[in-house]
Amino acid sequence: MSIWQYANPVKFLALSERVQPVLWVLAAASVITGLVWGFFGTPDDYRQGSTVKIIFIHVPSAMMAINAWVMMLVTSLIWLIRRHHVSALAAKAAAPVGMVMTVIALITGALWGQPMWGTWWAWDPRLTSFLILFLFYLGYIALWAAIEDPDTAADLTSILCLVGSVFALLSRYAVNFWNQGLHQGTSVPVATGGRTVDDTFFVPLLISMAGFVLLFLALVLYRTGTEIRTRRAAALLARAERNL
Amino acid sequence: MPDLGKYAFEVLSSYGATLLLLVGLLALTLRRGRTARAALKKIEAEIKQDG
Amino acid sequence: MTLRVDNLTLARGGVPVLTGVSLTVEPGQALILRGPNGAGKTTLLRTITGLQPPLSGQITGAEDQIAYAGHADGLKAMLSVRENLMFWAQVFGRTDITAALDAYALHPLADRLAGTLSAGQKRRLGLARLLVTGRPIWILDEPTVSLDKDAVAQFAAAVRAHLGQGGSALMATHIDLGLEADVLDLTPFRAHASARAGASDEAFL
Amino acid sequence: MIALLIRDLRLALRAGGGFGLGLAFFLIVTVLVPFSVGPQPELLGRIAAGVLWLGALLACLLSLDRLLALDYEDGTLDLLVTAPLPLEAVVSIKALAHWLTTGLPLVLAAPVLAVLLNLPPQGFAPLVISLALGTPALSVIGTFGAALTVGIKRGGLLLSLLVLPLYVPTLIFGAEAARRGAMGMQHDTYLIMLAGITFATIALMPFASAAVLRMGLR
Repeated sequence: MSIWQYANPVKFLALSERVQPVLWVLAAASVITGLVWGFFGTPDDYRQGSTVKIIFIHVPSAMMAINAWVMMLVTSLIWLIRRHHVSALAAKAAAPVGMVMTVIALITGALWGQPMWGTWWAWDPRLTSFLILFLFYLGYIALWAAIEDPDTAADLTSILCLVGSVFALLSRYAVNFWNQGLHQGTSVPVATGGRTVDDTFFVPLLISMAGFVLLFLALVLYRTGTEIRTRRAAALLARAERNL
Repeated sequence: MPDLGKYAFEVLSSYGATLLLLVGLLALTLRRGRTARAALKKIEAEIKQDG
Repeated sequence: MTLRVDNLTLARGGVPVLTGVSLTVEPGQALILRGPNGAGKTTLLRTITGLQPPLSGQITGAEDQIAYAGHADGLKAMLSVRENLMFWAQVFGRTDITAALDAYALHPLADRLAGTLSAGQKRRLGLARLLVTGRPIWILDEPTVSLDKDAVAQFAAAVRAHLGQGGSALMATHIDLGLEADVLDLTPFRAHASARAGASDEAFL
Repeated sequence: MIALLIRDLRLALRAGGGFGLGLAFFLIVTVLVPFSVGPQPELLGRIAAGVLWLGALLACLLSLDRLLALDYEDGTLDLLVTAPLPLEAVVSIKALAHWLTTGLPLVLAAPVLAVLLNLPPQGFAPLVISLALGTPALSVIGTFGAALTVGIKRGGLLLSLLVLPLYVPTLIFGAEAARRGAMGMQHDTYLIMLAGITFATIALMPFASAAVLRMGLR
């Protein structure tokens, strides 16, 4: 038994069909719990007022915006090294989800920033980095759409993802130089084990974050399935044409 | 409905926009998935018929 | 240098087109590929040239020995005939282009811009390029397209001279050049639709 | 290799080669700036460094879509693959030719245009140095973008979309160095960072460009 057997599209589809119902239920349950709890069940912050409720969307979506890109980076590498089609298609499937997460993080960030900083948009390093990340998603998706041969598309987008990651990190570093920010420090410092948010906010936040992760996984599994089916249909058609 | 105070617009539109985007993504994903599923089923059936 | 191809399997657009192709081209030998449109002649020639990887199989004796002429001639419209040839000669580390101008009667055109040439003249220039590379193995994909009768004769003479000097040629063409060439029909190597050769589409079947 | 460089330069200089197009674009953008933001000298002086950097970047972008696409269309790239030249060298030479025909003229023209925009006197040296250090990176990164889009019909717009985000670090460090220089502030750190990016991209990007080009030619 090796994990790579699920690199076979057909096996992957079978497994993904079995996992998905559970995943969707869990995702829906935790997203709804997290957000409803966050919206109805948390007090106002003494400083930020009710805007603190935005945290339950902003933080998870920002986290997934970055995680989606990291996942694309890993699957791109797997495609380049081992040439498993599922891997390349999973990267393709994840990109639009990551992009929507980036947009959500940007919008909620702007809505949160307006009352806190007095402006919708500030060229703060974090906000700027997310804007750049959004551009990278846009380019990546556009490149997938522009190339006809699916293998070439997978190859080229994988390299773009690799090179893009390096430049995205570089940009992150560069904007720090360019403008010190207004943005508060991270809300969930996992590495230090400490927390900067009070428990009343932290529990629903964690649930919401888990929900966004599960939602992302469910969406990506479903979308990967769609990509596999599209490829399979094209492959079957190509074979049928050759039989004539 | 909790009292959102003077920030009602920001909080509500945050949740609203997020909901809208997520539902949009979900709808698009499901529609594309359905189409692909149907197209594949049709092709598989045709091929079975032929041989 | 003998060009040897063993058990080559090729794909085009994720679908295998040819399987089990084996051939050898000895010095002094010309081999002509035949087959209907879409049989995979271009794919085979491009693979041997090294422009795309085969699915499986071995190619030996091709490294740095091949001069390739495909459908496009690699000419710059804004450079003269002489400059075009000179450029390719220099890329291949050579400087003499007189022989190439001679072989295709290009002297009168030498200072014309390549963009002002007719299709047949461009093709002659493209074929003359083979001579300036100094490479022993010529890989030619439909070399006689848009050539008139005289030009075809020039081309045949150039190939014959090349073979006489111990060179070799592998080409796909429908025209009889009057060469003592061996012919390889690609039809028997056509990949079966159900063949499993490792092409990318197969993962989805 | 020199033959390839000479040929590219010669092609750029001949009619239809597009030499000077970037320069003209740079000039026009610079001239349009006062029309759009107003003619106040102190305002123009403040934004001059940034405007010139942005103009140079866009001018570089303008000629990228012909960098490899023309050679792809007429089959030259296929033939170059069979030549006794590593593809990494081919793309490096292409980038060098692009810099010589686009980047270098921009660097030389920048001080003249800076006069039009009323750049403070102490800003000239940092502007030229930062452009001289930064534009090679723009050419090398641009070559990567051109290699990515080489087989795509009408890939020009896509090329811009792919390349512009990659230009961000170069633009930030380059423009920041020029801006700080114009304000008489310390800017060495930025120049060093800019040089670091340029040298790293020159060293590493040709491998990515060549890999991408091989995939695109298949």
